[in-house]
Amino acid sequence: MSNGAEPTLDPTLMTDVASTNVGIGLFEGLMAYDPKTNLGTPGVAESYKVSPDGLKVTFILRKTATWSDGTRVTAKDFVYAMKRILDPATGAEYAYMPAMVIKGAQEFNEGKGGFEDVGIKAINDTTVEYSLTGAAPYFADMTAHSAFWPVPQSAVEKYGTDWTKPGNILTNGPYLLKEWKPQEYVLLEKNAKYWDQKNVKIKSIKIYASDNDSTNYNMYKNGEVDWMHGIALSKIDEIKLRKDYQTSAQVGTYYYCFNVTRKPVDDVRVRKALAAAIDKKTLVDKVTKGGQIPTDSWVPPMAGYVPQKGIGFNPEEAKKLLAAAGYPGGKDFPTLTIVYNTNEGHKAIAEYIQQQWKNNLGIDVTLQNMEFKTFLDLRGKAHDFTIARHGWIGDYLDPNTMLDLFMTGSGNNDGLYADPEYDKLIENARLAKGAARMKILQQADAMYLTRDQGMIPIYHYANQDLIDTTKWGGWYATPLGFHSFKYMFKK
Amino acid sequence: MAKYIIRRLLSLIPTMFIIITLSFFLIRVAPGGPFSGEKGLPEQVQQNLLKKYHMDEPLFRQYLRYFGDVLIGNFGPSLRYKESSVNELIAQGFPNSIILGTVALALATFAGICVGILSALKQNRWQDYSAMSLAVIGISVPLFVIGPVLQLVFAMNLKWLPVSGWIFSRAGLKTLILPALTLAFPYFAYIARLSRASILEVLRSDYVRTARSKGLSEGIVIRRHVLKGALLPIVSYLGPAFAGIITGSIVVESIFFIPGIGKIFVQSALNRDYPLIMGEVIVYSLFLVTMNFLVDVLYGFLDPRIAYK
Amino acid sequence: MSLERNQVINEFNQQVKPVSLWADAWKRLRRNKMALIGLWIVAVFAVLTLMAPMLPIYSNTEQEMKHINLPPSFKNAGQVALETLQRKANQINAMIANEGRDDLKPELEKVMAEYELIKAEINVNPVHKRVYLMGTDYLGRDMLSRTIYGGRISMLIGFIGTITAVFIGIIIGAIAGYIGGRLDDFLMRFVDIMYGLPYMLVVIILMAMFRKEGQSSVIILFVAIAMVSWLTIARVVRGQIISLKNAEFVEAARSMGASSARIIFRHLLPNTLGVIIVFSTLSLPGFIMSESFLSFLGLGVSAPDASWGTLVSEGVQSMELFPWRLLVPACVMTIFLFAMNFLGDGLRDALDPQSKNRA
Amino acid sequence: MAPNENLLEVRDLKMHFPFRSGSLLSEKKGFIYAVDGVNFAIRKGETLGLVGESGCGKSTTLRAIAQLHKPTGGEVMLNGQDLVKLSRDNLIKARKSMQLVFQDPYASLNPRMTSGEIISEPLRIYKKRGVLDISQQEINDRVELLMERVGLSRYFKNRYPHEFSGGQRQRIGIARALALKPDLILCDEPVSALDVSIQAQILNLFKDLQDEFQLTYLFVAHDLSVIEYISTRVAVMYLGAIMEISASIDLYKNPLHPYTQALLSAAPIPDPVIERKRQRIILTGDVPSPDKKRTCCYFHDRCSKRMDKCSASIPTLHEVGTDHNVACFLYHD
Amino acid sequence: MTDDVILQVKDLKTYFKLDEGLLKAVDGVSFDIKKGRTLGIVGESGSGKSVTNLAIMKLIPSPPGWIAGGEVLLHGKDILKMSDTEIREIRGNKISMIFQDPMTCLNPFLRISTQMIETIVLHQGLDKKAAKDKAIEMLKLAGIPAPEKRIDQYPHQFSGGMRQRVMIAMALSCNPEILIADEPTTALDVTIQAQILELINELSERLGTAVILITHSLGVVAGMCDEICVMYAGRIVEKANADQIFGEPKHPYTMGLIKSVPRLDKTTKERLYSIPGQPPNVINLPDCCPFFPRCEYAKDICKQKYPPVSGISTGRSVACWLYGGGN
Ligand SMILES: Nc1ncnc2c1ncn2[C@@H]1O[C@H](COP(=O)(O)OP(=O)(O)OP(=O)(O)O)[C@@H](O)[C@H]1O
Ligand SMILES: Nc1ncnc2c1ncn2[C@@H]1O[C@H](COP(=O)(O)OP(=O)(O)OP(=O)(O)O)[C@@H](O)[C@H]1O
Ligand SMILES: [Mg+2]
Ligand SMILES: [Mg+2]
Repeated sequence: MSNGAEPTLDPTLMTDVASTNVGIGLFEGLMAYDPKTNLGTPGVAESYKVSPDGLKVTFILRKTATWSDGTRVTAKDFVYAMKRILDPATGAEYAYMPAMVIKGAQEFNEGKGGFEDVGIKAINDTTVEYSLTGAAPYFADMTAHSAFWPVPQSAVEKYGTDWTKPGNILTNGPYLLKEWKPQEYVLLEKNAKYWDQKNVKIKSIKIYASDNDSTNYNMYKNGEVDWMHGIALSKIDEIKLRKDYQTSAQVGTYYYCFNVTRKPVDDVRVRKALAAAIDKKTLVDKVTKGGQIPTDSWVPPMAGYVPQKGIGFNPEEAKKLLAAAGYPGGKDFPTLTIVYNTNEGHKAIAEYIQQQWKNNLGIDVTLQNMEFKTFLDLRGKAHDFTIARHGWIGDYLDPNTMLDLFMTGSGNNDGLYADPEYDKLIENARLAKGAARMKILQQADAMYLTRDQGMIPIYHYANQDLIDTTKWGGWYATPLGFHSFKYMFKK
Repeated sequence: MAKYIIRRLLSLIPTMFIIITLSFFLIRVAPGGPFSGEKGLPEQVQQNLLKKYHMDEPLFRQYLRYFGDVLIGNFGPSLRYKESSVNELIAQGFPNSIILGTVALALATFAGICVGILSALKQNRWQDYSAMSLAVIGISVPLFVIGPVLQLVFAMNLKWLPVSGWIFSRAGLKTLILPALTLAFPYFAYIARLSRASILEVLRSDYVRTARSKGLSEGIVIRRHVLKGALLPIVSYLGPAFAGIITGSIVVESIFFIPGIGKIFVQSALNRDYPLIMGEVIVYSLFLVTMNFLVDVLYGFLDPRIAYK
Repeated sequence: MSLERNQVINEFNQQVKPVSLWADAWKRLRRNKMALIGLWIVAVFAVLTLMAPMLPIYSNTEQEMKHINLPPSFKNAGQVALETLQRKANQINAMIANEGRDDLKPELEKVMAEYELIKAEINVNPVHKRVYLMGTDYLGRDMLSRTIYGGRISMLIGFIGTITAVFIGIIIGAIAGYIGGRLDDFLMRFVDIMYGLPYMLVVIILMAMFRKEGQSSVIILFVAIAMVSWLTIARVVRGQIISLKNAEFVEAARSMGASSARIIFRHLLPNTLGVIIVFSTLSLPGFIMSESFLSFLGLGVSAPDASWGTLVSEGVQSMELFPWRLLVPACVMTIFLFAMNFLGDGLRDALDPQSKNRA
Repeated sequence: MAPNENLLEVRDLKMHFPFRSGSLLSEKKGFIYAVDGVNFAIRKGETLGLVGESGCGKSTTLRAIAQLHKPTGGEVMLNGQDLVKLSRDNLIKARKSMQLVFQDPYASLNPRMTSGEIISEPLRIYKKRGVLDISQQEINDRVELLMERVGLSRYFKNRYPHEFSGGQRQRIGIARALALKPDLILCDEPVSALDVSIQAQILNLFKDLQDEFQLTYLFVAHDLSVIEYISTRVAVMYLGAIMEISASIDLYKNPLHPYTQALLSAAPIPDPVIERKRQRIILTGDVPSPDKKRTCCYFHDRCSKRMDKCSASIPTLHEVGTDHNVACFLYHD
Repeated sequence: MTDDVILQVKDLKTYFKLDEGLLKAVDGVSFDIKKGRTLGIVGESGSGKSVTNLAIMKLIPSPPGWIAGGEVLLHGKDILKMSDTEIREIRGNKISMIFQDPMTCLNPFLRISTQMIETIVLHQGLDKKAAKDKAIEMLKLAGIPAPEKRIDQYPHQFSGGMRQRVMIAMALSCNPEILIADEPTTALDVTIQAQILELINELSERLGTAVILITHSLGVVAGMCDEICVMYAGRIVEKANADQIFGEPKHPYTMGLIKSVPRLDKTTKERLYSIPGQPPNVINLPDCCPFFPRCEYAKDICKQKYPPVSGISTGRSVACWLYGGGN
């Protein structure tokens, strides 16, 4: 398969999709990703129990789960992994995932508390118990994430940072690391010690670390790779018609972020006018073309949740709103700048939106692109923008992953949206359960989007892959974009 | 000459010192940090990261620490490729780039000079015009056009060569052909044009006529009498070109998917992977400075009239 | 012997040359056909790009969603769009028929719906009467017009890059080469340092320091290009000067009391003109393409305006599907570069008084 | 300045070129003693001819006098100033009164400058330095005048050097040297590349100019008849040192040094009848190489009249008659 | 006699196409050279002496020049029609050439040894070592001091005269049948000049080498040459043996030349005679006697037609209207 370049194979340090894609083959958490839904399915754990208040989750490990050297995977391995990721000295970026839900984890990670206070306990070799800060119904699913994967203490202590090198590494997933040439490829080979090894069909997998879409596509067409993760957008017109083109909605939203403290977008009417003046359907059909779903909502469709909507495409209404804000026909409207990080896709969208606003509102905006990190600094640190392109991809399948973003002072709240009421709603949702919880989240959603139009949602992302499913079974288009090799087989 | 060489070698030290120092501070002035991403990190996690890499210390302390490490040949850990040290990354990528770069440049130089000679000998005839047109195309058509086109023709359509890959794979040396050709093309063009101009100049000189009058064959006249005199501007160009070809191969590396240093070079800057950038800068500068130094020494060998004191 | 007779003797069959040097160079340039063609092309390019707003071409930024990715044609856009859709429909139809790709039926419907829509309004909507000689791009903009406008920045960059390279590079290279010794060491180490610094980050810093919202960053772009454009030429010129500085006419100038500056600028540099001109025409495409790299960092013209560099890099992505999006800007650029090269060669010959006796 | 006063005095001028041989590692260093202790003086208005074996250091002497190479030792007194010790600025000022005409007219003219530019170059240099107060118009006039004076049509002002014949090129060089009305002109074989008819023109020109402007020449040539024609005094050089110096007529009539005698006997005469009958002194023995420090008479290996002391010590220039000096033990008392 | 003739040049024409027009650098030159004899060519600079000899070696730079007509017969075989390989056999071996400008004719980038050895190895089939010994010997013959040291130096380390001697040594190293010496001694002092001329004479006597000697020094011509051609503007205006030329020059140009020379044996310090005016620009020369503007005896016909070559006595001819229109 072709994949981006994977910077690391250490589950503790993994942050990016490319690494995770490989990691899924090598490691297995308590839960593993379901091949179709990407929800949790039993992995190392046979089963789990949630306490009635939802604050304690206990996993029972299977006795057959072993590391690739034959030693058992025990509860201690999970505790060790947790300690390692939370330890401030490790500097793990994804420490925030457990820190968010596990009791005492935040404090330990901040260096304020000891590990003894962290809510994870190895009851015995086969039982591990987590104490949570709130009733997070998504917790069990979350343990499929790399941040919760076990880590082989023996190997880490023996080899230090070199433990992930082929030969040193111990894995507990369906595959072994045979070869790893960073920037080139990873070669995985079936792990004979894997507890479920009889169900693992594919003997070995070579994962190329090329991030050039065109080359990947050429390799794919040439039959040099069988599965291309992500596609060459520039060839979408051709790829779209292929029968091996796979697309699925993703838990994520592409949006235009307002800095709500800046004129003129501090005025909700202006924001609504701008939002109402974009024909997103045409955008997706004609410009991005990649199966994205045009949307007026922030939260992508999820089971049990009704996403709230902002204002839809309505040029007439948009004009009215703009006039009401004091800019009839776009007169005297200050020149805005859309900033985006350099990328063909972002550029095309920005150009399109610029034209839409010109046609539908009579206003002129300028575009400015910049290199990614500069852009991030500007958007996230300096907040020195009026409108910036933004995107967010959920970490787990729950609306919370989208909504807690806009809490006052939240690290990713780049538009500086601040509403105490909203914050309260999100806080409340933490403690609530089931449908009631979803209600509260919907309320917050409506406040932020329907009432305040804190941003312009444009479309929900789509996963795009090229794989011939008539040849390869066990592969499904999934919402998070994770695919377990374990289930795949050649027809 | 020996004295000159020693003096030049000594002058490497302050040069490298300035490059290291300036780069160290420059890259930290650049906006954006190594740990920013589309998803912002919580404050605490960032603090931990900074601490881990000693980036919470005062800048000057960091500088001293870094300098100390460099002196013992340790470029530190990469911030992005977490399990790899910069030394490892460079050791992995650099040889590949050197192989690719050397092959490409050798190809470019050889072909460039040959074509330059041909053009000069057939000045203003069709051979000349077509060779020079090829050269203009070579410089005006960017690599990212040439690469995919070659890929399309030789790999996709004719299936003679693999689309991508690197020499250590099964396809072996075959994988070197397309990327080396692509990379060589613009350099070839430069060298062809430069050598045409300077060979023309030399061909007019009296000593070439003398050589011919001695009954030497045209081959010897060109090889022995013309080339040496015509090589000077080409050699001046080759110094920086060689350094540039090693790190500037990002496009080719990406198109043909070669694990070289060019990709890391650009990527590390974009990722703000400070130690990796520094490592790259140091290795690249050392390489470049050495190349320029060799060029200067070579001047003395090529043109005996140039005397270094 | 009278003066008159002396004159007659002196001027027997001696051609008297025109008085002005430049007129002479111009005369020689004019005799060089290739250079003249080059000059004309460059002039036409310059005029076209400068007068772009006055030309009878479509807007370079206006998008027409119904005309996305149309191939070059003399026909009306509506017609071309219909044909394109028809072709696509046929292709899908064939796939459905041959490969049983029923999953493509919705796609086919979409195509047919659009086909009908355009067919219905083809005679009503004036946009369908347009003619896109060079095709359109991914947002239905006229490639011809984009290419013409794109030439503005690219040509400007080319000139600015060349001029700074030539000025700074030549001066530094010449001084280092002529004076030699410590100054040479110092200047060349400075060049080494400039080569060594992480260019991309320097540009990013520049960009961050001088960015103003809503303001174009073209000036920073020039600075960024100028900063490094001169390095290689400085080294090349230095090499040439080193080998020239022992020439006898330089000694003659020294014996006359000429200052170093005078020797460098009046005596040495004119004699390296050949290499300088070849080298600067060679670096021209480099500058034009580096603009597209720098625009990646956020410098240069901002969308929806484009430069040749950005047009080419956009076009290359989809060159198999929509080759004209690559070929149009690439060919235009190549023609320009060809013209510049021939002009450069011609200029060199024209400014080289000896060239006339050298074929 | 009284007519008999020395315009140029060269005292113990030395020019040693360092040279290296051997490979990079086993480098051997040495010197080529190109000029090794040359003494002479030139009086205002006279022409000193300098002849000698090729490679004996004539060009080098001229270059050292013009300070194109910094001499290794010695003094070059021009108008009472020691050029060797002058500061850069003063040296440039001093150069105004001393100009060079080069051996190879073509190589010494910048191929990218027109003859007009070349001739006006010194004027413009000194105008720019503020030494010369002259307008552009005057420069033009002066250039045209000079061209006419050296026998070039003023219409050739915009021609480039390669468009001139060898003789014309040499005239450009001479016009350039004259532009500043210098006191002294150093001529390095100015006529050896010219055919006789042009040589005659140039020699006449030199003479006319001397009469007109009271010029002083240091004139290097191989052709003894040319030297005889043009010089008032003649110096004979051999291997970096002067062997004999005397008034021209005296030297030709009464050559004292064995080398001078050999030289004169070898000079060809354009008459086949005489040529066939001539008895030449053909020098034998190796021409010594200038890369060794000498401890004896430079000529002693090849001299037919050598004596024992010739190989023991170096003879110095010695006055033997009125204005006639020889460095030979034969004439030491 | 004719079997002694080694080289015959017949009606040789060499033109250059320049921007300004056609330059007839050599326009119908004919002469023969016999074994062991020396032919002198004198003439105004630019009169085509060097070009004539370059044409004999087929070394005319092309473009802009080409050989427009005529024959160069070496032992009866036309060099101009030979293939490149055949010519290479001749160059440097049978005919070798000493070029005019020693400053630029040696390759500044190569050691003297390299430049000398390559010819010897090529034509004499010696190995490198022997060739080097031979080269050193030749340099010694040419009067270069300490040749075994000097041979590994570069040309710029030699004085002008020494470079010229290197050229001479190089040309003589293969014992050519014909030696073309283009101003071989201009940069040499008279003692060395005498030594070199002696060397050439000896060679000519010992091996029967025929010599074409181009020089400005009439003294050298007088001492060396059996026959002399005087060239003006691309043509031979007078051809005669040495005594005749110096004794009773016929062509006004020759007379002027002889008169212009300063002479050691006549110590008159009066003004030198010089032919008035400048040599003509040969480009697009009209059909007239190119010397007429400078000629004291110019007649009307001189301005209208080039004078035919008239033989005056055996081996002597002159092209001037003074001597009638034809034979
Ligand atoms: N730049 C230099 N480096 C080393 N040696 C030199 C240099 N210039 C001249 N020489 C040596 O100095 C000596 C004198 O050279 P110079 O040119 O003065 O001779 P010359 O008398 O002018 O001879 P000629 O009449 O042949 O021109 C020669 O042996 C020459 O090799
Ligand atoms: N390569 C060339 N290109 C153009 N013209 C040339 C070339 N070589 C020679 N000529 C011209 O041919 C004519 C004859 O030149 P040639 O060199 O034979 O003169 P020469 O008699 O040898 O003069 P000198 O005594 O000055 O050496 C001159 O007018 C010269 O300008
Ligand atoms: Mg000399
Ligand atoms: Mg000649």
